Amino acid sequence: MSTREISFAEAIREALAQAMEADERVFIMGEDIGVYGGAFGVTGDLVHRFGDDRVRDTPIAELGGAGVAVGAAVAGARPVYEFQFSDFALLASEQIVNQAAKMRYMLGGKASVPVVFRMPCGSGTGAAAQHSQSLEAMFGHVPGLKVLQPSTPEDAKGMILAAIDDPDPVLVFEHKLLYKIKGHVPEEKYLTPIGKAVVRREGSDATVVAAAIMVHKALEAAEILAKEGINIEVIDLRSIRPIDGATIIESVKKTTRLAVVYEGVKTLGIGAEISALIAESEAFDYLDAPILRMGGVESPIPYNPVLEKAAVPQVDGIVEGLRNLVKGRI
Amino acid sequence: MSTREISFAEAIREALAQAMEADERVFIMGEDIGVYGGAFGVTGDLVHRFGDDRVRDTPIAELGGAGVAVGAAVAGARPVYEFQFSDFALLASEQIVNQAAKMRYMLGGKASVPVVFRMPCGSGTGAAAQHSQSLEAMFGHVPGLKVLQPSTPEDAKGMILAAIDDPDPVLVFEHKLLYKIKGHVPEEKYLTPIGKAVVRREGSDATVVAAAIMVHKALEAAEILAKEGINIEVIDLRSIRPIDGATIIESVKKTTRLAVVYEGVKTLGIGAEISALIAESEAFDYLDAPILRMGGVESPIPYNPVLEKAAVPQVDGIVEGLRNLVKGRI
Amino acid sequence: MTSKPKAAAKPADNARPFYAKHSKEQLKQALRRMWLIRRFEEMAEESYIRGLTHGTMHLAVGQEASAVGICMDLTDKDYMTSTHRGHGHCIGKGAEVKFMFAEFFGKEEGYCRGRGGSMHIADVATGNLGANGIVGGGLPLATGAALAIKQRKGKDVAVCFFGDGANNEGAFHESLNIAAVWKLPVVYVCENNQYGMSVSTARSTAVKDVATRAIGYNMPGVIVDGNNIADVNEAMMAAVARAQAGEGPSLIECKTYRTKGHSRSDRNRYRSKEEIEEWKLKDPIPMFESELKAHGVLTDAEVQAVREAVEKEVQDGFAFAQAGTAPSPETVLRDVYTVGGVA
Amino acid sequence: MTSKPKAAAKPADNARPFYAKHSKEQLKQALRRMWLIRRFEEMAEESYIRGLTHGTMHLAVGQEASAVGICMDLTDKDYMTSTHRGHGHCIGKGAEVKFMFAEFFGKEEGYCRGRGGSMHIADVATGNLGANGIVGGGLPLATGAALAIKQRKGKDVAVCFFGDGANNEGAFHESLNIAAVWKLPVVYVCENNQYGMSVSTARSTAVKDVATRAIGYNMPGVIVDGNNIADVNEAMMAAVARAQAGEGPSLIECKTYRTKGHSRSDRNRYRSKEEIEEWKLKDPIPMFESELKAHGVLTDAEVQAVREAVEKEVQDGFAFAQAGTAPSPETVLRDVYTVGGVA
Ligand SMILES: Cc1ncc(C[n+]2csc(CCOP(=O)(O)OP(=O)(O)O)c2C)c(N)n1
Ligand SMILES: Cc1ncc(C[n+]2csc(CCOP(=O)(O)OP(=O)(O)O)c2C)c(N)n1
Ligand SMILES: [Mg+2]
Ligand SMILES: [Mg+2]
Repeated sequence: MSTREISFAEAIREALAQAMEADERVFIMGEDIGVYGGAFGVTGDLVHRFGDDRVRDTPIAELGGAGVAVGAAVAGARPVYEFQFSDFALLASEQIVNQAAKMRYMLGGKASVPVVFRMPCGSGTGAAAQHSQSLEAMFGHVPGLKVLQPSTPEDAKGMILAAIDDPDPVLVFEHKLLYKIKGHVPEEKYLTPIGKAVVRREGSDATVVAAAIMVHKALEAAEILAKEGINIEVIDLRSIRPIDGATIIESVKKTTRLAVVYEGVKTLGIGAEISALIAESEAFDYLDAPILRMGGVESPIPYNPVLEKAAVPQVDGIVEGLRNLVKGRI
Repeated sequence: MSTREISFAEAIREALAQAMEADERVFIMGEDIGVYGGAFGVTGDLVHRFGDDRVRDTPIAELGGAGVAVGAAVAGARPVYEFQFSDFALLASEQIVNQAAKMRYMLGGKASVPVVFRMPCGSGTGAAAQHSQSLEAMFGHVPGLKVLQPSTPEDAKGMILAAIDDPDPVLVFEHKLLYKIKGHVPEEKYLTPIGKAVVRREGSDATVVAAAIMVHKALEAAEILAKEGINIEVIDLRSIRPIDGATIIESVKKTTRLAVVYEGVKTLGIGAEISALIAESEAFDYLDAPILRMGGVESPIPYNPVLEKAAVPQVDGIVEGLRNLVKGRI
Repeated sequence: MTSKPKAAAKPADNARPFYAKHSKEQLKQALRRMWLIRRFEEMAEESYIRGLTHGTMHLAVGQEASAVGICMDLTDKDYMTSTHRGHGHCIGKGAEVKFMFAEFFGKEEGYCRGRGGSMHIADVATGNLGANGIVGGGLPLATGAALAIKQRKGKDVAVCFFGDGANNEGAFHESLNIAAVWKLPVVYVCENNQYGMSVSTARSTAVKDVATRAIGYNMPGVIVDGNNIADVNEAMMAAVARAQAGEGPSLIECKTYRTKGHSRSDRNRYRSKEEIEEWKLKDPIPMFESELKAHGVLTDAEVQAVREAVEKEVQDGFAFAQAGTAPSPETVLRDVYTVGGVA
Repeated sequence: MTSKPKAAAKPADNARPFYAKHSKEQLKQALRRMWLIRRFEEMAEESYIRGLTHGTMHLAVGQEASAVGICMDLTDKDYMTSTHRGHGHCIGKGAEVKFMFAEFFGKEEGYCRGRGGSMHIADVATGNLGANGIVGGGLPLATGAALAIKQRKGKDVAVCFFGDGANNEGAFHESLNIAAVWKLPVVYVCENNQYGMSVSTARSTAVKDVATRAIGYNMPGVIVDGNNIADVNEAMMAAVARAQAGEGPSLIECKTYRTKGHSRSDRNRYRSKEEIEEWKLKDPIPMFESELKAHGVLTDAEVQAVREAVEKEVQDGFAFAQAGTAPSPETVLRDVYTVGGVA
């Protein structure tokens, strides 16, 4: 497939456009996704290309908006609902968790809910506590949902297309700071498999599992450590639910050390699950050190930029954590 | 203190009454807590004792109801809001997570939010997927909240009183099947410390951390295993946030084996956090076996009673899991 | 604060649309469904008391006219969302009682293969997207089904049942506003039975009539006698016509009453015996029967035949369900996700 | 679809309550606050452009009359909840700009010690429970503050600002209904600036006037010219009197306009330059100044003095904030929980 460099946001827009071109049932809805082009510019000019029936500006009403998407999905449409910030999904968690996630099961398999929720998330923009959360672990706890976190433009496109193609409700957490990063993206339609982690960097001394923006920070940290002769294997988690235990177990058996780096709050976050997965698996016997979790601190995200940085893992801290992990200092 | 045997529900009612007697600012609100006496009979006759200003029947509007409680708390009252089922708290998670949990922090410490949310939870009543969830892990992930789970009438009373006394938002998850269990409860007011686990049974072969109703199942399992010569230490977690790592670490260092038993969905549930806590702690080096998590299965709660039982840990399964853990078969 | 039941059925009037527009067969079918709801619920309650079903159960005895009056002209392609008190809606929309009983008994033959029970009973094949355990939960769903219809330029409609209690949920407001702004083909039907569990509308709702709130969404809001099937149905015909003409949603408020408790645990502390007895006099089924006879639509014998057929259907359904297959615990993880495409 | 701005100020009328009930000092204070808001926001925008603050910022330029007209008679014991566009409310309620600037600069001296920023600015000491990042988030909170007042049998009131966009949130519906049923002392103030971000009320809201929705909550709903401080304030005096008399909540809709973009990233694609220019002619501050002069309340020189005092306050505040203390990263966990009792 031929590729070109486009941004993460452009990759998502391309996925939405290709899905709408290919399937009449697909439409997108959300607040200010029309002429405004989306709060982060993701939908851009789509309203001009597809009209305002298929690119629907929604009243500010997340419970209703998301629930309407769920209802439309059950009734045969293929809606993609954009939360302007994933923090607002807390207003709609009833429809996501009680309805969308459970409907197929409660109905004995006689309905499916092919809805996609786009969830811009994460800190780093100075938007403070109510606009910066990383809620993937909360929703990842819910059977019936699928929860994805792309880290590259290529995966962003492929995951949006896979999510739209999927018969079940899928939440795609898009870290806001990634929207502008560029990368090679195939022109055609393609699906990134749901539930598969991928090794982004091979290494032998320790495994780091990271998600979304933390993949980039972990790779940076790995480069720094490489100069010290420490070889880090970096796994991009990509999917929180289902989670790809096999790839992580395989890696840990090789490296014998594990760290998890994630932006969400540490306690009960994705690091807890990955740690527990390993601690109950065959890889447990291979572990040469405690499992290191580096997650967000136990506070809301503060406004002040220095504090904001201090609230989530940064490259320096990751380097130090991994160095200690490998050198047996934790 | 003199005690008598009363039920878990009566213990909560007594706590609410004593708090209202002691402090004019305390009042309770929720759906059908007045003449109806609460869906589970917890509030009982309180409306007749305290009047309908202090025992407020609320319209069916959980976002508004819970948010009104939060606003009242910031403005100097001491509200206790009863969700009829904690599943409905998903309608109010915006007010709980975005507002109550973060307000003090966002305001630089210049306000406090002394609100209590009562959260009847759990399966076993045939009420199916939308009335049987165990959402403590979801809310336990949120800094700014405190999240408790009593397992005995004594703790139920003490935790409700402690929650009302606490200056911050506290969620008390009350397992519905516990409402009718009886136990010795002191007559006076007392506070069960928030954030302290307790050893319910001493043992040397393995540690089981359990919460709420699972404490009883774990104790039952321990009795069965005792007859086989296996000695299980049972810890009642009591508090999800803050979590009492020290008590668990201490125990694991002694027993060298750990299992966690909980009703919530296994993945990203409280077992994940406890496992990770141990796997990153000094206790890691003491572990003689992988850490065993026994949580709810990865599905919504089904209606059929046989399926419903199959969806959450039962005594038989716990016995088997612990036996294998101790005998080195996992 | 409750509106008083009227004493007697309306005088015969063959010219009114309900009688003019429906065939004898259709009217008989409507009566049959009302009886089917009643007898189904009575049997369900009995089996509950006998310990054959678990969980809880919300009976709509006394509310059969709204369920049937709303649904009787709909097709299987019209969508419906229902409530926790949904047996009537389900039968009204065309479900078979044997599969409903089977669901109550938690059997594989049940509409939800025993996974849903009373509170989630659904029959997607007849357009019933399901009862809902969440008060107000169906409001956005029905609105969304109407959006799906509109997106594919269909002529079907969606109907959304909800209670007076549900009208205070934010989901009500958000859904009606969205439907009005987008002119969606949806009919919102409030079954105002005067109470949300134990709380009367006077204590929960700032306005006397839920229909008043339609003003806030710039849509028609009509009040009908919910125990009179003709009144209910005529309001529905107008709302469906409006929806199909692309003019958007409507709100119909059916004033009615549940003569049974809210659910099994209800001790009726919040209302008087007199109130209940007064409403029992206004039972929609005998009222409809006398109208049918007064209009010369059905004879005494025909009415009797309907009742007997219903009785047989209910007994057979009950037996069918009892003989059904219990799910195996190994299947607990089935249908959490879709395997091999949308069903 | 937007209501057209009116050309000129109302003719002098000393008898109208706004002028009859307020002293010269009070009226001067009101003007001062309006200028303070305007100049504070202009400086804030500038400092944002100069890279001194980060995050985002929502300016209320053009909306100063509603903020001040609503708050000018309130005391520090009356509660207020505000919105993402909250600088005006904050100043209207009595905050000092130096602590607001300090907050923008993320300093320890800031109202929120640098933790909140523009979107969470609060001043609990003056009853301001905070701006809110969640559209509609303040609606239940203000309602709850009113409940706290009622529980302690106080005579204070709570006021809740929200936007036209917020009026479609479920929180609006649930809050207004609860307040009406419980007769809570709260005043809901909708600043209808015609847009929720890029979406006009015509495209988001089923009714032309938000005030229409008051009918659904059985409370008074009045529409005022939001750019005319006297109109705003008189409606507020009536609403406060009603609240204090125990008669319950009111809804006031202030028709107004924001002449700046929604936030920094706004390219104004959804409205015309002409519309913006037209509304600039109806700037509430010069309009109020001419009224004050026409009524003989203030002389030209006095008006000029107000402006100069404001200018100094703003410049001093800015300098104070720049010289403030940056929080240390070690304090990131401070104030997640209360240590040693409620502040
Ligand atoms: C969101 C939510 N809140 C509360 C409940 C508990 N509950 C179930 S039915 C009911 C009363 C509903 O009243 P109404 O809408 O009038 O319907 P009715 O029961 O009268 O048919 C309540 C409070 C629930 N199931 N869901
Ligand atoms: C729940 C929620 N949804 C969406 C947003 C994003 N957002 C912030 S302000 C705004 C527009 C609000 O419009 P309105 O209530 O009219 O206030 P205005 O900005 O016009 O003052 C939107 C959509 C948000 N902050 N919170
Ligand atoms: Mg009702
Ligand atoms: Mg606006």
